[in-house]
Formats: sequence, structure tokens, C-alpha cells
Amino acid sequence: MTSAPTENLHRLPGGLRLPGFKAQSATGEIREVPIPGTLILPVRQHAGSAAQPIVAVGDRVMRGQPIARAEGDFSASVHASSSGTVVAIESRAIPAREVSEAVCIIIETDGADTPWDGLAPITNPLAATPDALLEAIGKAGIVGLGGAAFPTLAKLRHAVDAGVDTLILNGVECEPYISCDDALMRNQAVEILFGTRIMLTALGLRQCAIGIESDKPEAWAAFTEAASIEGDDRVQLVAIPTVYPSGGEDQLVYLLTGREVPSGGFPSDVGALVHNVGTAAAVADLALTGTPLISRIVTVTGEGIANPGNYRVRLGIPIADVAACAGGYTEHAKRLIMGGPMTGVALTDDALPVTKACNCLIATGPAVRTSFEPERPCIRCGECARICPVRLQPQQLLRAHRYGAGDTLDGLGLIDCIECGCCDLVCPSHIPLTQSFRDAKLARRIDVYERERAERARERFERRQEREQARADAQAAETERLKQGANPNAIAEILARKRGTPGGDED
Amino acid sequence: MSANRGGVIGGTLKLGLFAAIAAAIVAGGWRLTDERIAANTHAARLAQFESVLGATAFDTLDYDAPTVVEPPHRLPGDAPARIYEAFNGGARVARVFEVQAAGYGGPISLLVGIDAALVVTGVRVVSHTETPGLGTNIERERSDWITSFDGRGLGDDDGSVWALKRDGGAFDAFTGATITPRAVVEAVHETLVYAQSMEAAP
Amino acid sequence: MRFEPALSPYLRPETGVGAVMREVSLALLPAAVIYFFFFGFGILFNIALCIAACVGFEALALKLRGLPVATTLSDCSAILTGVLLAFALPTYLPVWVTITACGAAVLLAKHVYGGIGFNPFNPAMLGYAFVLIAFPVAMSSWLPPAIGDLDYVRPSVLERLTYLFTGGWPAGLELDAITRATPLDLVRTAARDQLMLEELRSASPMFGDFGGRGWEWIGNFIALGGGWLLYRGIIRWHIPVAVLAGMLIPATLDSVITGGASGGPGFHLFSGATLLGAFFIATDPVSAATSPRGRLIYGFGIGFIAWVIRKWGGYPDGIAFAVLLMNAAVPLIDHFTAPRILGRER
Amino acid sequence: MDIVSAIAVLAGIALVAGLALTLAARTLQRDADDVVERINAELPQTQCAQCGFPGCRPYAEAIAQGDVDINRCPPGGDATIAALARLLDRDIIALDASLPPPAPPGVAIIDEERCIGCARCLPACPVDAIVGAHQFMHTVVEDLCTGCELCIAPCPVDCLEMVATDDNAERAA
Amino acid sequence: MNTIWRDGLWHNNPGIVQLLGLCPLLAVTNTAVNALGLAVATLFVLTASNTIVSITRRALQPEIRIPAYVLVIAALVTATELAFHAYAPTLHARLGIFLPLIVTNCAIVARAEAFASRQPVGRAFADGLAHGLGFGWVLVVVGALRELVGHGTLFRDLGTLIPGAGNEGITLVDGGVLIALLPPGAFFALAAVLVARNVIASRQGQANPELAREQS
Amino acid sequence: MREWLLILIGTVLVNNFVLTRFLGLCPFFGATRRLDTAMGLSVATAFVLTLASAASYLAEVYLLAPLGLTYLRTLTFILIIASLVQFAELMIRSMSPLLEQMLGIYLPLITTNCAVLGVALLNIQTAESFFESVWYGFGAAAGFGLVTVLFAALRERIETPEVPVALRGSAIALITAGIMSIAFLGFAGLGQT
Ligand SMILES: Cc1cc2nc3c(=O)[nH]c(=O)nc-3n(C[C@H](O)[C@H](O)[C@H](O)COP(=O)(O)O)c2cc1C
Ligand SMILES: Cc1cc2nc3c(=O)[nH]c(=O)nc-3n(C[C@H](O)[C@H](O)[C@H](O)COP(=O)(O)O)c2cc1C
Ligand SMILES: Cc1cc2nc3c(=O)[nH]c(=O)nc-3n(C[C@H](O)[C@H](O)[C@H](O)COP(=O)(O)O)c2cc1C
Ligand SMILES: Cc1cc2nc3c(=O)[nH]c(=O)nc-3n(C[C@H](O)[C@H](O)[C@H](O)CO)c2cc1C
Ligand code: SF4
Ligand code: SF4
Ligand code: SF4
Ligand code: SF4
Ligand code: FES
Repeated sequence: MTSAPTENLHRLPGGLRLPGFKAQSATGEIREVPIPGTLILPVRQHAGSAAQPIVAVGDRVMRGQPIARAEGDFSASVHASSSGTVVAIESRAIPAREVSEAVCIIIETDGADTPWDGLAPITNPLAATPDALLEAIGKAGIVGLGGAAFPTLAKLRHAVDAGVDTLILNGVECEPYISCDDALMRNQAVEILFGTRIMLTALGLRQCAIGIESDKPEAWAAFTEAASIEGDDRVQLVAIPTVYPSGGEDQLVYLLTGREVPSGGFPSDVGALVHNVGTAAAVADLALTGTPLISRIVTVTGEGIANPGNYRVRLGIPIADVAACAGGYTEHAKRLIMGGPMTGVALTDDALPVTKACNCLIATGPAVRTSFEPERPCIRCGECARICPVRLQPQQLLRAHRYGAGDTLDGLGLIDCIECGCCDLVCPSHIPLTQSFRDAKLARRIDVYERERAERARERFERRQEREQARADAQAAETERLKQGANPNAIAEILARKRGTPGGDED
Repeated sequence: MSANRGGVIGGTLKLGLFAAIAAAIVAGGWRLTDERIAANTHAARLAQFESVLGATAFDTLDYDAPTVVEPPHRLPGDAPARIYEAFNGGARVARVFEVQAAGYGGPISLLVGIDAALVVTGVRVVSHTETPGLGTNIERERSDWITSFDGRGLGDDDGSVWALKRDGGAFDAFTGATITPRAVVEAVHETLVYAQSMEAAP
Repeated sequence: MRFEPALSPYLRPETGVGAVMREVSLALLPAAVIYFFFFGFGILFNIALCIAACVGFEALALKLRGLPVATTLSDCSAILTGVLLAFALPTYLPVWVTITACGAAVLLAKHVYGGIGFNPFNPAMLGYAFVLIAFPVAMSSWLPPAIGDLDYVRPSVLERLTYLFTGGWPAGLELDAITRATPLDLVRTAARDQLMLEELRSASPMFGDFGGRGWEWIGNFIALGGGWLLYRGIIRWHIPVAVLAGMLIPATLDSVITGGASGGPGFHLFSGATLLGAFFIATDPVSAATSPRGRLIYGFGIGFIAWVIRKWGGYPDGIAFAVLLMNAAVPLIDHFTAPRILGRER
Repeated sequence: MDIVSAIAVLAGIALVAGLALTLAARTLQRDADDVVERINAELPQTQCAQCGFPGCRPYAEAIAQGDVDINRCPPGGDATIAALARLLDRDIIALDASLPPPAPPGVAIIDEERCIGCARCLPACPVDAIVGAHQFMHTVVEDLCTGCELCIAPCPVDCLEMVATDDNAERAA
Repeated sequence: MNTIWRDGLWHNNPGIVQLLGLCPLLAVTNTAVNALGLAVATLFVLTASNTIVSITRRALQPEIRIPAYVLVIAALVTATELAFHAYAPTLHARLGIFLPLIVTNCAIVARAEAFASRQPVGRAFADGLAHGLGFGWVLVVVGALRELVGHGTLFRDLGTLIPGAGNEGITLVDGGVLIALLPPGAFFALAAVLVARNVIASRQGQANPELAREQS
Repeated sequence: MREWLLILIGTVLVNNFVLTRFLGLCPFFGATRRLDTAMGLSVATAFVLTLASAASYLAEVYLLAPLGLTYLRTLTFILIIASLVQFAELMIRSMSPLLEQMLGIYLPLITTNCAVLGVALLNIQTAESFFESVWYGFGAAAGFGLVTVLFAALRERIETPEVPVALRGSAIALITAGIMSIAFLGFAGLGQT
């Protein structure tokens, strides 16, 4: 394993140096959250289509046993994260930004945590065929643990099809407060490297970069140490400048390779595949113990939490139980954020369960806001454009969105906005830019959808008109023919036709 | 746009007819007003010259055929200068110079009347591009300033009166604007000097 | 437990419009002190009057438009407009002219378009240009600096106050005796008479080491304030640098070609409103172009047009007109200089 | 004499110009189809005929001809007027006051209990969104229905009803 | 008939609603008398040309209609110009090219007339009169506004239009604000009239026809 | 060389056709709702203005002046111009129907646009040769095009709902034009010293 000099990195446009707020949680220690009485396991914890439950109410399930099967190519199965009895399968609120309800499988735990007997480690994974590895990863319900929770199998498959040449492991963790990847890297660098090698095998690749933010020396040290055990000269460690959002997928690809992911495309379009370090660790875990994705590391932090830290949390544990394990809330707990303070989702209820996408829980007061000026009109200062890592012009996007030039939004790059939140942070007018762009994207989607519908209606209408025209023509011809029946020449005509010679052609 | 081929010829002819009628009306109108307009133009021109010739009586003025002095010349301005001569009973009583002063905002066209005794009979601004409110006081309609030249000659001395008061001369400046009046004063002075040389030459 | 709803990002900006405007206003404080030192109390009077008038007009406009007065006033942009106007207007100017300028700035330039953020033209410069055209006499009457060897009658404080409120100097004090052509005027006149700048310089006590005496010092302190704004990231380098380049490059060439018959770069830099324009006026974010490339074009245009007007135009200084002209071009510049989005061809 | 020359000059110019213009007008015919397409693309394609034309495209043709104003499409509402104004660089005007105000988007549903299978609604639907045969219960294909309401009137037992479409946001997602 | 008058004078006023004929509206309105002079000339040409157009509309095919009407109008304008030159030479000089330019802006109105309204002669005449008066009052109001602010007077130089009338006009204020007489003042004065129109219209409960724009 | 440049500066900046001479205002306000329309219009106007200058100069010098028919100027010029423009209109129509739709009533407005007849009439007073006349016409069109395109872009920016109700629409457009004309006054006196 080698490490690459930082000056070879490409310069990302924009970006922000943010205060870390990581010290409180980044102790390097990972604590365990005890198994609660009830687990709530949504069938949709990932991006894509919901999984299909394969258990019924009353069934007994074991730890690691599949309880919902992936549906379609963009989906991931769900496994019981402890043993117990299925007591309900019902629609419940889930922690997510857009779709806020999903079918959940509720398990009453028995405390025994009996493993499912179907769990099987992969024997000699580094020599296994890519197909076998991909199948195993798919079955284990592994999704990206970097936040978006996109099914890993789909990403890997697509990477193979697209002829990707570089695997990038994302250990950047650039958002403030979050330190779960840091903790993971400090404690399980060996597993991460092992998982990386398995992925390289599955993909048949010869190149991999692990990006680690330069403010994580312990993680860097852990990797250097682990290299003696799981070293691989295909893998390179790269220190990434501490600038938010270097950890964004497209941003990381650009930083490391200088390749720009095309608008509306994926890293695979430029030969790269990005995975979070946690995803690699999950693959390693699967290979070593056969355990599917039933837990993840969650940073629990914020001034609203008594004992901030990193916790290994089984999926489905209600957030309240996690908070209780972290010493409970302090009087500052006014907001509950899932994810980071820049891109996370504010939850209104801590009865919701931890899902695969939940990398961080922040309980905080509204005091994260440091200035209390009201929102004012944009003064076109251009700071938002200066800071935008995609080189958009948020002020123009905002104008187009607010003053109704919806169709110009596409040209201004609305879909290229990664919703990183940088622009909000520098705006002296305190305009909620990022949220406006989320709204605009939704409005735009509806617009496009309606246009499609209109287009379809137009086609059907025009086909129908043609048909009616044809029918009317036919009818007219028929009437004409009948009229012609009264024509004194008609008989001659018919005769003529029968004889095959033209006749009676006056007109 | 559905007219047939005959329409091409027809349309053209109709248009021609309209044109003919229009031309006839206008030409008729011209006949009716022609003389009056010519008289008006004449009167306007005459009034201008009369204003710069002041009390000097004259019976003929060759305003259709001035002597044109092409630059470079010793008159003020870079443009061709025009010199008109006024006669009374066959004798030349005055000259009117059409010259240009270098004003603040561009050339200022002046008519300068100078009688046979080398005395300024009047000065008027024909056109200028000075700043409204500042330089525009050279217009007769706006102030009397331009009449302060009337009756002045070169004087006995070296012409030191031909300057603004603040420069030690005899002419007022305008508040906030010295360039414009200074330019006019200098131009009139140069014209006078030129007129003197003309008197001397023949 | 229930928590309050919120939208990401949850971190909020450190700065605010009000804070920015206040800081820009304060950055002019040192220059104001120097100005006071050379030219007397007029500048302080003007600053106070302009702020009061601008804030007053702004409050009036907000009231008429039925908008919250106090919250909007707290953006402090009217204060800044007032301060900048005070710096741009002649040191001693009848109060109604000053107030008209403030009215034009706040009402005509700003509120007809919807107030802060929506004005395509720089309010202070429109206010200035408006009164320059409406009251040309008053607007071209500048008192020279209070430096010992200048030979002119210095009106007393009372006399100046009388002028401010009545527009007239007491009998006997002719305007010609107390006001002076500014160095820019002199250079224009000299160029017409084909005088060498050096001759002019030695002939007139109005000239200092670079620009006008007194003026160049104010210029230094304005640049200092501009440097502070740059350091604080309130303005970015593109516009000031481009304005100066747009003016100084042609001025240098011209001075070289004419062998010193025209104002050279040093003179242009320290005369008139060059430095104020480059650091404080052209940088008005609302009326400037937004992209870095656009700002370079915008700034260069201002500098260049101002130089052209100084050299060939009818007005001695062209900053205000140049700013307004380039303001008019901003939407077009923005249209053609949008940065290339990452991951897109164009 | 100058009257004659005046007439001659002007008539001469007029003759030449008139000839050139009439000939040009004949040879350079315009091709308006492109405009119609682009106008049609801005119409909502509800095909409800409220504009007074038997569908969106006929209305588009009429606009292109300059026969009607751009404010006659209720389903499109202000958004469509604005889009047309922008396309054609006209003023934005309010929806024609004689037309019903824009209704919220909806689809027709058939009360299947009451439907007698008379098939009268079938030909009314401009986009063939109603399926069913004579004597059998009919149903509306929700995804195809444009909400034009043309099927409501023909039904003898009033079994068709308009319901507001659920959040389009979700349908789009 | 009533609607013709209401349209011409207010609802469809060429000056403040259709925004046609803007050039003379801004160029010659530095005094009320100049404006009045142009208003009179325009009124005459518009009324006469409307009538002639209406009489001859059937006789011409579309391709040559415009040139033909333009000819008629140009002839009328030239006649008017000659008359001004002969009887109001000072005003003729002041109005300068805006007198012949009446051609252009009457042509627009006449064009609309020829293509849209297809009216009989009587109505066409009334229509021309109404629109001419409508345009005329706007001219005079803008002219009066600018003169008042710029000079402090009203109807100075009336003698240039009506021989024998005095040239002093009515002095209301001593002196004025120069900017009103310069080009920017022209724009601002017309804008002021438009604002007044908007305010009056909204008082009467009519919508500003331009306001629907922002509903997009 | 210098003279030609001065003519251009004079017609484009100092005596801008629209903002200081007040010619061609109808299309200036009427066809500037969109930037692309304004650009199309500017090009069309440049074409027509240059052509009109040339044609009218020829007509004046070789037809009207020799025959002593200068009083027919308005008539002759407008006739020539109207025909020329209608010819241009027909061409545009057949080439780009969308452009025609967008220019709407403003294409014929070019015919009957003050700027065209204005440039022809002014030319007779100022231009001293055929080429000067053409150049003058071109300069006038360039001045028109410059401010029209600037104004169109500006209008896209100023048409927001924040503009007070009584000012929305043409009033704010006029004010903006007024401010532009203040800005252009800065060029006063340019090139005359
Ligand atoms: C073929 C393919 C299709 C994808 N489609 C989507 C998609 O529709 N939506 C999505 O959020 N991510 C999609 N992804 C995954 C993204 O590339 C990315 O990994 C994921 O969105 C997480 O990235 P983030 O955390 O930066 O948002 C797809 C990936 C592949 C390989
Ligand atoms: C603004 C932004 C910042 C991000 N920062 C990180 C990060 O620091 N670390 C990380 O692993 N993923 C981060 N992501 C998510 C990545 O874009 C990407 O989804 C992830 O690395 C893909 O890996 P996965 O599929 O294994 O989750 C970020 C996404 C966004 C939009
Ligand atoms: C906008 C402006 C326009 C001016 N226009 C003129 C003018 O038309 N004529 C003039 O003589 N001075 C004009 N000046 C004034 C000159 O620049 C200069 O200050 C003055 O002529 C010198 O005056 P003084 O010697 O009386 O102080 C103008 C000044 C300004 C600021
Ligand atoms: C760096 C900076 C420069 C500014 N310059 C000006 C200025 O020149 N004139 C002005 O009226 N306001 C100025 N402002 C204040 C404010 O932006 C201006 O009033 C807006 O145009 C109001 O919408 C400035 C503000 C900043 C932050
Ligand atoms: S949220 Fe979007 S627009 Fe704002 S900085 Fe991030 S990518 Fe740019
Ligand atoms: S940061 Fe805010 S105020 Fe500045 S340009 Fe962007 S949106 Fe406008
Ligand atoms: S009214 Fe109905 S038919 Fe007419 S255009 Fe609109 S949607 Fe189409
Ligand atoms: S089903 Fe009814 S409402 Fe729907 S499209 Fe057909 S006719 Fe219209
Ligand atoms: S009056 Fe309309 S263009 Fe001049």
C-alpha cells in the first residue's frame, strides 16, 4: 500500500472550511447499544424500491435471517437484527426526507439474540468469482453506508458493466459532527482493507484510492498499521484537504482523478466507483462471519446529548433507545437531526428507528444558528456562487425559481446541485437557498411529468382524430357510392369494371 | 395573398395611381406655400444678420454667396469660416464672420458682425453644445452677456481688455463656467484681429 | 419525545447584510477624518445630512409600499448609500441639492425597482448624476483644500453654513474667488491648450505629488479602507483590480504616446473618484456583475469609460457615468459570462 | 411643369416598388407549421375544447393565424398564457373572463355500481381513456385521463364523477 | 360611438396605453406649445388619413395596401408640414424632423385601422378624431409637465403657434430644474403620466393591463 | 479614418438615436421583452437603416435635388423605405416563421419606425457623400442595436413582482430608459475637443 502526495490532487471549485464539532464524539471508542424490546425494521431503508416482506405476523425470526426480499434491480433485502417474534407488519413513519412512511416489520425481541443458521462466511473470498461475490453482497442487503443508502449490488453491477477502472473508498467524512467513519477507520482499518480487496476482486480492478481527510491522523495511522496485515499495492491512501464537501461522490472523484462526472451522470461514466469505508467494512464482515447488514456505526452527538460518542447500533432500534444509551438528552435538545448538520434531515420524533442510512444523530438547540438576521432579498454578492462546489450560480437559480422562469432552471444547472448547503452558509441575506433548490427540483419533476402526460394525451388525441377522419372519409365514400347507385351510368360502370376496361369516366 | 396574375399589374398600377395623386396634392400644396416659405426663410436669415449688425444700416447682404475661407486660416476654429459683406448704397459698411470658438463641450458657432471702423456691431451664437445651465448663458435668450461685445473695438492698447475680468480683462464670466465665455471672448478677439488685417491688406 | 421541525443546512451564516453594510460604512471612517482635516466640516455635515435624508426617504418608501420599516431599515444599506453620496458630492453644497441627490438615489434608483437587491443601477451614483445634470453650477463648485500656500479667500464657518442653507455666498465673496477648478478640470483645460502636464503641475498649487493636493491623501485612506474590505472578504479583488486596470492601462499608454501632455496613471489614480469608485462604488454587489469573469469585464468597462470621459468627454470626471453605463450592461454581461458548471460542456 | 415631374417621379418609384412587392409576396409564401407545433407544445393537451376549438391543436392553429388571443385556455391557466406570451413575445393578459376559471387538475372516475354500460361516454373522450364494451361496465384509465370533463354530460345515469388528482408530487416521484 | 371616444381618449389611448408615437411624445414635449403644435398636426393627419383609408380599403389588395396608405399619409403630412413652414416657421423649425415623422406613427394607427376594424367611413373619421385627440392630450400634458418643472412656466412661446398670442406664457415658479428639459426628463415625465394612469385605473377598479404579467 | 470613427462615436454614444435623439422608441419599448427578439430586431434594423440611408441619399442627390422636387422628400423616402422593408419582411417571413411571430407587429413597425425615416431625413442635413451617408445610417443602427439589446437584458432583470404595483410594466421601463439616458449623457461632448 502506498500513500499519494497531496499536491497531486485536483482543486475543487468552491467549498467551505467548516468548524468540525467532532471532538465531542471522536474518541475512537465504539460502544454497543443494548438490544431493546422492540425492533422496527422498515422494508425501505435504502434508495430505490421497497423490499417485499417474506415473514408473517407471529413468525419467529433469528438474528441475520432475511425478513424482506429485494424487489427489482434497485432494492435491498432486510434482515432481522436480533432474534424474536414478528408482532406486526404495518405502515409506519420512517426517518427520510421525501417518502416519510413505509411498511415496517416489528419484532418483539427475545433477548437471546440467536443467530440464524443460514449465515455462512464466504470461503476464501479473494479467490472467489466476481459473480459469487456479487450474489453474496446482494443477499446480505448491503447498501452504501455513506448516507444515500444506495444498494451496493446495483452500484457494483453497474460499475462492471460500465468498465470502471478505479475504485475510490470514501473515508473523507467532511461534514461537521459526524465521526462514525473516523471511529470505524481507527478500529477496523484491517477489515476495511479486506473488504476493499474483496470489492477489487469482485470488480476485477487494479486500482483503488482511499481518501481520508487530513484532519484524521489517527485513522491514517491505523491504515498504515493495518497495511502490514492486509496490505495491497493496488490500494493507495490519499489525504484529502479538510474542505467541505470533499466527501461528496462527484467531488471526490474530481479531487482524485480530475474527471468531471457529467451532468445527470454517475461516477461510472468517468470510470470511477465510490464507496464509503463502512460499506467496505460491511463486505468484510459478510465474508468473515457471514453476517448480513444488520447494524451500523452511528455518531450520537450534539450539545443535546449527555455522552456523545460512536455507537454500534442494530438496525431497527428506536432512536430514543440510542439516545438513552448515550446518557439521554440534555436541556439543549430541541432539534433532532439524522445525518450531518449540512445535509441531514430534521426528525420530529425519536420513536423512529435507526436505519441503514442513519450515520449520525445530532440533538441540538436551535443555537446552531449564530446570527439572527431575518431573510432579506438577495444582494447578488456572488458569495454563494464562489463557494458552490459545482460552480452553479445559486442567486440566479433562486431568481429563476422564485420569479417563475422555470424552464431556465435546467440551463442554470438545477439538477447539478448536490444540495450540499454551502451556499446557505455564506449568504449574508440568510436565504434558504438549498431548500429552495429542493423545492425547485420537485416542482420541475412535476412539470416534466405533466408535460409527458400532455404529450401522451396529444398523441392519443391526434390518433383518434385521424381515426375519426378516416371513418368520416369512409362514410363519405360510402354515401357517395350509394348516391352513385342512382346514377344511370352505374350499371355500365359496374359492367365496365367487371370487364376490366375503363368506362364512364366523364369527370 | 390570393390575387391572381392580373393582380400584379393591377396592383402596381393602382399603387402608381395613388402615388400620382399624392404627388399632385403635394405639388399643389407646394405651389400654394412656396413663396411664403421662401419669404419666411429669407426673413429669418435677415433677422439673424440684422441682429449682429445692430444699428448699422445696409441695403444688400450677400448671404447666398459668402467668401469661404478654408482651414487652416487665422480665424478661430478648424472649420471653414464664412465671411459675408454688407453694403449700403454700394459701399461696404460691415462684414459678418461665421466662425467657431472652442467651447467646453465642443465648437460654438458664432456670427460676428464688424463694421468698417473695426467695431463689433453684434455677436450671436448660431449653435453650440455647452452644458445646459452652465455654458448656455451665451445664448441671447438666456442672458444679455453676449451683447457685452457690442460697440467694442480692438482698443488702443495691446488688447488686454479682451479677456475675462478674472484674467484682468473686461468681460464677466459665468458662475461655475469660465471656459465657455473665455472661448467666446478669444474667438471674437481673433476675428477682430483678422478683420483688421483684412482692412489693412487691400 | 418531540422535536421541532427544521430544514437543512442547520448551520447558519456568520454574516448578515446589515453587518456588511455597517462595516463598509466604517471602512470609510479614516478617509472621512482626513477629508475633514483638509476640507473642513463640510464632509461631516454632508455625511450626517445624507444619512438622515437617505434613511428618511427609505422609511418613507417602505411606508408607502406597506413594508416593515424597522426590519428593512436595519439592513443599513440606506446609511451606506448616504455615506457614499457624501463622499461623491462637492464638499459644500446647498442642502436642497444634497437632499435631491438622496431622494434620487433612494427613490428613483432603488425603491421603484423594489428596494434593496432589486436596483439595477447604483443608487449613490444615480443620485450624483441626477443632481450633476439638474444643478450643474452648484455641482461644479469645489472649495480647494485648506493648505497654507493656496491663495484664496477662505470663507468662515458661518459663511459656509449660510451657503449650505441659502445657496448664496455673502456679498463680496464672489464664487470665483473661493471655488477652484479641481485638478481634473485643470488637466482637461490644459490638454485643450496643449500644455504639458509638468508645466501645469508646477504652475498650479492645486497639484500634489500625484493628484490633487489633499485629494491624494483622501485617496490613500480610501484605498486603505478598500484593503480592509478585501482582507475581510466583503469585496473580492476582481472589480477593483479591473477598474484600475481599465483606467490606468490606457492612461499609461496615452501618457507615453503624448509624451506627458495628458494625465498619467499616477494622476488618474489619485484624482477624482477613482479609488472611491474602484473600492466602494463599482463593488456595490447589487448593481455589479456576479461572476468573476463578468466582474472583470464590468470593472474594466468602468475604468475605461471613465478614462475616455475624462479625456475626451464633456464632464471632468466620468466615474459616475461609467458606473451607470456598466450597470446597464450588467444583465447582458451576466448572460454571457455564467461560469461553466462542473460536469457540463458549457 | 414641376407638377408633372413630381407625378412622374413618384409614380415611377411606386410602379417599381409595387411590382417588386407583389411578385415577392407571390414567391415567398410562409410556412407556419413550425409555429403551430411550438404553440401546441405549450398547451396543456387536456383537449377539453373550452377554448372554443375542438382540441388544443386547432386552438394552436388559430393562434398562429392570429385569429384569437392567447388567453382562452382555462386548464392551462396563467402559466400557459405566460408561456405563450413568452413564446410569441406578447403581453401577458388575464384569462378570458367569459371562460370558466381554471379548475384543480382531476380525473374522471366511473361509479361502477351505477354504470349501465351504455358506451355513450366512450366517443366523448378525446384521448380514448375510457375502456369497456357495450353492455359491460366501463372504467377510466386514470393515467390517461386528462380531466377534460367531456365524458360527464353524455352519461345518462350520472355515474361519472371528477375527483381531484392526488398530489402530483407523488405521481411524479 | 361612445366606445370609440372612450377608447381613443383613455382605454386604448395611443400614447399611454398602446405606447405608440413615443418618439414625438418624448422629443417635442419640452414645452407645452411645441407639444400642442405637434398634437394639432397629428390630429389633422390622423383624421384625414383614417377617412381616406376607410374609403379606399376595398379597392386595394393586401400586398400594396401599406405602401398605398403610407403614400396617402405622407402626402397629408407633407401638406401639413408645408403649412407649418409657411404659417408657423419658428414652430416648424423647433419641431424639426418630428413633423415629417408623423408619417410613421400615423401609419401604425392606420394600419391597425385597415386590418382590424374594417369600419365604415363615419366611424373611421370619428375614430381618427378620437385617437388624435387622445394622443394630443397626452402630448400636451407631458409638455406642460416638463415645461412647468423645467422652466416654471406654462405655454410660453404661444405666439409661435397662434400668431398674435403672447410669448410670455404663464409664469408659475421662477426658474426650474434643468433635468426636466433634457432627455431623461422626458422619460421620467411620461413615466409619471403612466403612474397616474395606473393609479386612476386602479381607483376605478380596472386592472392595469400590464399587471397580469407577473402572475406567471 | 478619424472622421469615420468620430461619426460612429457620435451616432452610437453621444447622440444615441434612441436615448438622446428620440427615434425608434416604439420598437425600443415594444420588442425588448426578450433578449433574442431584441437581437433579431437590432439586426433587422441595422439592415434596414443602412439600406434606407443609401437609398434615400441616392434618391435625394440624383432625383429630387436635380429636379427641384425636394418638397417630395418625405413622400419619396417613405415610399422607398416602406417597399424596402416590406421586401425584407417577406424575406424574414419565409425564412423564419418563428422570428416573424416573435417580432409580431414590430417588423412592420420597422417600416414605420421613426428611426428609418429619421435617419434618411437627418442624413440629408449632415452627410456629405454617399459613403458617409451609409456609414451614418449604420452608426445610427448600431446605436439603436446597442441600447436595445442592453435594455432587453435589463428588462428581464427588472420585471419582478417587487416593483410597486403602480409602476409595473411600461412605467418602470420608461424610468429605466430615463436612467440609461442619464448614463449616456456622460458621453456628452465626447469627440468634439
Ligand atoms: C446505474 C446507477 C444508477 C443510479 N441511480 C441512482 C438514482 O436514481 N438515484 C440516486 O440517488 N442514486 C443513484 N445511483 C447511485 C449514485 O451514484 C450514488 O452512489 C448514490 O446516489 C449515493 O451518493 P450520494 O450519497 O453522493 O448521494 C445510481 C448508481 C448507479 C451505478
Ligand atoms: C455534500 C455531500 C457530502 C458528502 N460527504 C460524504 C463523506 O464525507 N463521506 C462519505 O462517505 N460520503 C459522503 N457523501 C456521500 C457520497 O456522495 C457518496 O454517496 C458515498 O461516498 C457513496 O458511498 P456508498 O454508496 O458506499 O455510501 C456526501 C454526499 C454529499 C452530497
Ligand atoms: C458637468 C460639468 C459641466 C460643465 N460644463 C461647463 C461648460 O459648459 N462651460 C464651462 O465653461 N465650464 C463648464 N464646467 C466647469 C469647468 O469644468 C470648470 O470647472 C470651470 O469652467 C472652471 O471654472 P472657474 O475657473 O470659474 O472655477 C462644467 C463642469 C462640470 C462638472
Ligand atoms: C461593497 C459594497 C459597496 C457598495 N457600494 C454602494 C454604492 O456605491 N452605492 C450605493 O448606493 N450603495 C452601495 N452599497 C450598498 C448597497 O449594496 C446598495 O445600496 C444597494 O444597491 C441597495 O440595493 C454597497 C454595498 C457594499 C457591500
Ligand atoms: S446546495 Fe447546490 S447550489 Fe448550493 S452550494 Fe451546494 S451544490 Fe451549489
Ligand atoms: S450569497 Fe445570498 S445574497 Fe449573496 S448572491 Fe448568493 S443568494 Fe444572493
Ligand atoms: S381549452 Fe382545452 S382544448 Fe383548448 S387548448 Fe386548453 S386544454 Fe386544449
Ligand atoms: S375520461 Fe372523461 S375526463 Fe378523462 S379524458 Fe376522457 S373524457 Fe376527459
Ligand atoms: S414614434 Fe414609434 S418609433 Fe418613433
